[in-house]
Amino acid sequence: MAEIAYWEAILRAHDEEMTNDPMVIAMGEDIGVAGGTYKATSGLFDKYGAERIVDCPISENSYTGIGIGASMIGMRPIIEIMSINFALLALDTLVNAAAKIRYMSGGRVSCPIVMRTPGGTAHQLAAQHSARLARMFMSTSGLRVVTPRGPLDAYGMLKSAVRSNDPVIIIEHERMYNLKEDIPEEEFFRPLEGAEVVREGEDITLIGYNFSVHLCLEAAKKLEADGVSAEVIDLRSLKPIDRETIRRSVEKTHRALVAEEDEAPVGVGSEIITGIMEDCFFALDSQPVRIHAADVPVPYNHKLEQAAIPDVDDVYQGALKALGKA
Amino acid sequence: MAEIAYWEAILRAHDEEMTNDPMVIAMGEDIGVAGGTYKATSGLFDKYGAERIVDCPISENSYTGIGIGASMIGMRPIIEIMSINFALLALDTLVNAAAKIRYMSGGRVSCPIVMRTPGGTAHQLAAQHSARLARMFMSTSGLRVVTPRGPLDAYGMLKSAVRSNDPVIIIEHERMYNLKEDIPEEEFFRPLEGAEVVREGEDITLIGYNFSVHLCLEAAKKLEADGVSAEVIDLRSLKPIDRETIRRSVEKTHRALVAEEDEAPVGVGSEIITGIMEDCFFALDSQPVRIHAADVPVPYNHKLEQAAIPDVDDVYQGALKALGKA
Amino acid sequence: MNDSDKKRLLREMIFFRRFEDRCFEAYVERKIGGFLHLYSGQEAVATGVLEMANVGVGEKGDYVITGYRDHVHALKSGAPAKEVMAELYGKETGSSRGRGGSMHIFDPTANFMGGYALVGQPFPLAAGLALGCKHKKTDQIAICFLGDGANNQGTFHETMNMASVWNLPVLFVCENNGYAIGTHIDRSTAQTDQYKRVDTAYNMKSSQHDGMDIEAVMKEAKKAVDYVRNEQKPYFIEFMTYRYRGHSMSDAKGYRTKEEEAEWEKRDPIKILSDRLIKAGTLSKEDIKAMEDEIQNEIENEIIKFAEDSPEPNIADLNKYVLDDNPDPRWVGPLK
Amino acid sequence: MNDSDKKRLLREMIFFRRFEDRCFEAYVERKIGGFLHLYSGQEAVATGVLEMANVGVGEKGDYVITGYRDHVHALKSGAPAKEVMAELYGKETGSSRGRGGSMHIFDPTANFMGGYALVGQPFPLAAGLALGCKHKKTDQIAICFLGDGANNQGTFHETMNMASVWNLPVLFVCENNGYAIGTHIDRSTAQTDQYKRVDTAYNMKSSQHDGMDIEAVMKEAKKAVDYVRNEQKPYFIEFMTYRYRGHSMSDAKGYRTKEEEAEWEKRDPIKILSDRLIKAGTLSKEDIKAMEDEIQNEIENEIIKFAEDSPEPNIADLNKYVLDDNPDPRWVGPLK
Ligand SMILES: Cc1ncc(C[n+]2csc(CCOP(=O)(O)OP(=O)(O)O)c2C)c(N)n1
Ligand SMILES: Cc1ncc(C[n+]2csc(CCOP(=O)(O)OP(=O)(O)O)c2C)c(N)n1
Ligand SMILES: [Mg+2]
Ligand SMILES: [Mg+2]
Repeated sequence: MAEIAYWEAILRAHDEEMTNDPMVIAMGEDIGVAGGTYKATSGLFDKYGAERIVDCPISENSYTGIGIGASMIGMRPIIEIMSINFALLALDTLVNAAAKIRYMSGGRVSCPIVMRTPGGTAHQLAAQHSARLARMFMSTSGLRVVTPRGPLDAYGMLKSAVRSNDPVIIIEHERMYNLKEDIPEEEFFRPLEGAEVVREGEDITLIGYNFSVHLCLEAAKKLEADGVSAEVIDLRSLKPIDRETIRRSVEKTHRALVAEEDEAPVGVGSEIITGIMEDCFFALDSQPVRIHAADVPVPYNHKLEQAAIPDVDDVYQGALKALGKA
Repeated sequence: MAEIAYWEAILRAHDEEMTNDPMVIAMGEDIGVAGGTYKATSGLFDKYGAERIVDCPISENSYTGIGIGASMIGMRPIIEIMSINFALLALDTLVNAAAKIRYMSGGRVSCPIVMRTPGGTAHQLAAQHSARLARMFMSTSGLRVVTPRGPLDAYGMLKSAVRSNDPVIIIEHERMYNLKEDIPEEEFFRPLEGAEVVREGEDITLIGYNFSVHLCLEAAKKLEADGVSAEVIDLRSLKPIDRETIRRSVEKTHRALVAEEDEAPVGVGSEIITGIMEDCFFALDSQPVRIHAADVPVPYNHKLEQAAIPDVDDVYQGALKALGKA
Repeated sequence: MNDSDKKRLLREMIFFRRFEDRCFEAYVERKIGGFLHLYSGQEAVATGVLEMANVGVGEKGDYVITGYRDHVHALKSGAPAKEVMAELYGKETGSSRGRGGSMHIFDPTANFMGGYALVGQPFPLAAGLALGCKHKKTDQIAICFLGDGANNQGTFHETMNMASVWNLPVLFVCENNGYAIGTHIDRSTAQTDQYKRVDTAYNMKSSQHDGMDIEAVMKEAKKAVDYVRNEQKPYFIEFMTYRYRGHSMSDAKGYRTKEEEAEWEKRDPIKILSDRLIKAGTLSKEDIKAMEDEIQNEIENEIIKFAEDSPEPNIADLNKYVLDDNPDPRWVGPLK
Repeated sequence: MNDSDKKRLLREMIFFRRFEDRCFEAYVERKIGGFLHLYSGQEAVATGVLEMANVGVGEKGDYVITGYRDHVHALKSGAPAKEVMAELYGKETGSSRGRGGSMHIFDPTANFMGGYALVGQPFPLAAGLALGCKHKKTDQIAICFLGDGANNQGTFHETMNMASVWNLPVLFVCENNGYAIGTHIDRSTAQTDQYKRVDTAYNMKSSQHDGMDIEAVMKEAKKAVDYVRNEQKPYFIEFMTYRYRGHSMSDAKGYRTKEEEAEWEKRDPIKILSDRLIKAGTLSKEDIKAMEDEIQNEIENEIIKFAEDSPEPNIADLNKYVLDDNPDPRWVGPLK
């Protein structure tokens, strides 16, 4: 085991997969000579050269499209979009092409691209750099969407994504790149499907993904101090969602909360709650609670920004509400 | 009163608003000389000229951006995107600019554009021409999203949208342009907010919008034959959603169904159900039901296509389920 | 080019024209649904360009990609005509198993990588195919056909730049028929000579030619294809052409004059070549008539029959082909 | 240009430089958050171009719009320096009421229509402002400043085409500093002379000039501004310049050499003009020192003080400014 940071986990996965398979290339802005905004590809340009670590012009829609085209004939491009906000520019190629080509061709052509991009609100980047947008990807048939919560999944899911035959979107988070975790030194893979119970509990199920898992874990600690035993589930995959793991947990705890950093309405929260409603309505002892960001563009001012996005206390208070204690 | 078609209602609204205010212009592909794909601007080129009925090159992102720029200094552009599928190309200017400029400028600059676009599945247009995508707009802070179900709203909401100071997305439907309705001959407006009870009932609330309202109304007739009295609500606005009207209805009927043509997961259905859960959980006698399209890119083959999208019978069967009769 | 090649090419163009005329009829009969964009008038472009490329040889050949007006490009690339027609009929035996329809013909066994409905979307996909060819160091190239209207999309600019700066072996073929649906190029485009939009702007070789005379098309296409393959650089070639029918089936063509149409029909690609072959004594009018009858017979008794007789997809298969249907559990899961 | 104008322009450029140096400090002190993109080195471009435009006259003037590196453009357009600094501090008195921050300065009273963080997004917005000017038949024009990297976005192409085909009165000012973050232009762009990307491709007038000597900038900008205003047509002007600091505060500049930086600093815009004024006897070194002190004083005791002393936004106002806060119920509702 060795403790590494989230960005190092991504770097290691790139490096191993590129060594393993010459068809793997990386594409993105400033990923090569400049080493990548979050260092996730640093050093690789010198090792693999300009043909495999492809520095792209500021042309998100088309370099994504180029990756898709290459993937149709056996290449395995890992496409970095520097911030999920810019992914809107690439949504046509991603949603109208990558996600649909397999279906439209009757299964004859696949697009095994990986797109990595950080979503989330971080230190006052304001409205045009704070989008989360998980909802836009997870509602698109033909895509897989995963959200690694730490180095283990950041490494193991990227490796699986490169090998899977489907287009996979990996949503990272600007506030997680320096997060550290012990991970095995030998090669391993983490599957793209399946939610994970990251903390067992009896009284309430807290559901998160990506950064919000950490809010749930912190809230669970606070609840423990109140004598409440909270189970925490990391969704890991937003498409498909592992409803079975949620159902099992809610049938045990009878109460549920889902925490997302995205603004409501229409998002992870509403989908999870609706799933619970459909799968285990009669197991519920109280209304499921969703914790989410305010429905506003993210403000620059620090206090407003903090008021706009959920924190540990919001999750904690929400849990108390679900428990009938608030 | 005069019976007119949906497209005629849109045409009339354009014409009146352009006469009323010289700052109103229309922009889009083939809207001028060619008269518009669905005739919604036919004849206006001859009446108002090329400067006000602006035929655009195939450059969705930028002509939307041009409309937004013009709106920032007092113009009132009505931007047509020929099919909602193409709106993905314009999502950056729409979501990252139009929706956020007011907030980012501290309320000093507004973007009163109107974007009209047909969403929906129609006669075998296949995966790249059958998107619905309401979810992508209704989850964006800073936009208004409305979905006229017939000529009355198509006319009255477009007029209100032109006059409102917010960016408004009007989602039409390819299968509704020829739908007819009697509407008053004198000028009127229909507000951009507020759901409408379009049929009163006691036993179950069926919630739809845009084309799916018609599915709900048809299903209500079938239910009536079974002795079930169904209330039907047209959401009319997807952002903001009028939760109050829904709550009142569900507190009366104790059962709810929401019908959307969009594919689950994450959409109108999950948002409405979550809202019900939050607002009137304890009024429910059964799990709310959502009816939606299959989570697949829309197939070309007619039978597969029909299997992929909901029809009246799906709504009817869903209602029976909510009623505990299936 | 010898006489037998010329005869074959004439036959091919007549076949394509008849194939599409038959599509028109089938659409009117409601056997074909959705949008149907026909290619009549433009046959010399796809036929001539692809004749000069390495197509019809399966997966070792060049890659071809285009927009929604894709039948002829698919056929000339080597997609079996029966399967293309079956696709239009929405059948399980179709090129795209009935899932794609007219706008989305795919045949990877012929390296025909699809028709796309989003105007401008194929530009980057084509460059990506070329990137793949370059990376694998085969001598394959990618050929992208698109209309004059498509060149106004942002993807055009982004892709031309990357294709040039990365030296990708891709041939962009602009089929300039003067219209994007009902909007004339003069009203949408500042520089109407499309090849002038790329030379200085992207340091890319480009040229403009007659697209109605297949022999002229072939001569120029050969140079372009060879350049792309040998220099491993992109090339942009523009052909001036015309579509006879409406943009799609629902188009009344109110935006153009009968005179303009008649002017172009005088230079019909099939007429030009058949007149030339008759004049040279290579073929007689009767030979051509016989050729047409044979084609008619083939289309009716083989192609249409195949499409008619083929089964529709199974409704139970609705969810097939969305994602890999047999994923490796090591990568996909579930989590254990 | 007379001596007093020259002195004023020198003072302005020194002021802009010091203002941004002070931003740097405030960022290090964590008074300013988010991304901070500084303009040092490029001052002659915005200062020179806007000097030739009709700015600083409020709502009757020309419209200005740019990217995230927007402080100097806002200031020269007439946005009060206090309010710009207060914005960086996230205060309610800021240009954007503390909601926008460094990348999103807005001041509609100065016709400064914003800084935008999405590279390439201002192109169409600028053309839209120009469309509005044209429509209203005022003699206003729109001026759009953007970097060399931005020109690779699809919006560049789409907008150049529409601006040209619709004859919109918009001046595109390309500030070519050779880099997009850490990627050198040679590695991203096939045609590195930006003005050559528009002339033939869009039938648009364009030219390239030195961007370090403000007098040269002004001379060329005047021609361009006059052309746009009088001909009611777009113009694309490119200035060769350099940013001294990293792309934003987190940039270690590992992608370029100290020698390259030193080479450019020799032609520093402030140095060029001050040397010239000293040589001509218009100003002495002492005069300039006095000017600097005065500026320093103004920044510290007025601007920073104002920013420091101003209140933060009210948390209760979080939901303000999302939509029209007082909508007309006739259009908005509720439904009765
Ligand atoms: C992104 C997008 N915008 C608009 C359309 C609608 N549309 C379909 S074809 C077409 C015209 C394309 O013209 P051109 O590229 O010249 O090709 P042609 O039809 O002449 O072959 C338009 C506007 C579309 N399919 N996709
Ligand atoms: C759409 C988009 N893609 C990428 C980025 C990240 N980014 C910010 S600035 C920048 C470089 C822009 O370079 P240039 O246009 O030359 O302007 P400069 O910074 O040199 O002034 C990039 C890639 C972004 N903000 N928006
Ligand atoms: Mg055309
Ligand atoms: Mg630059």
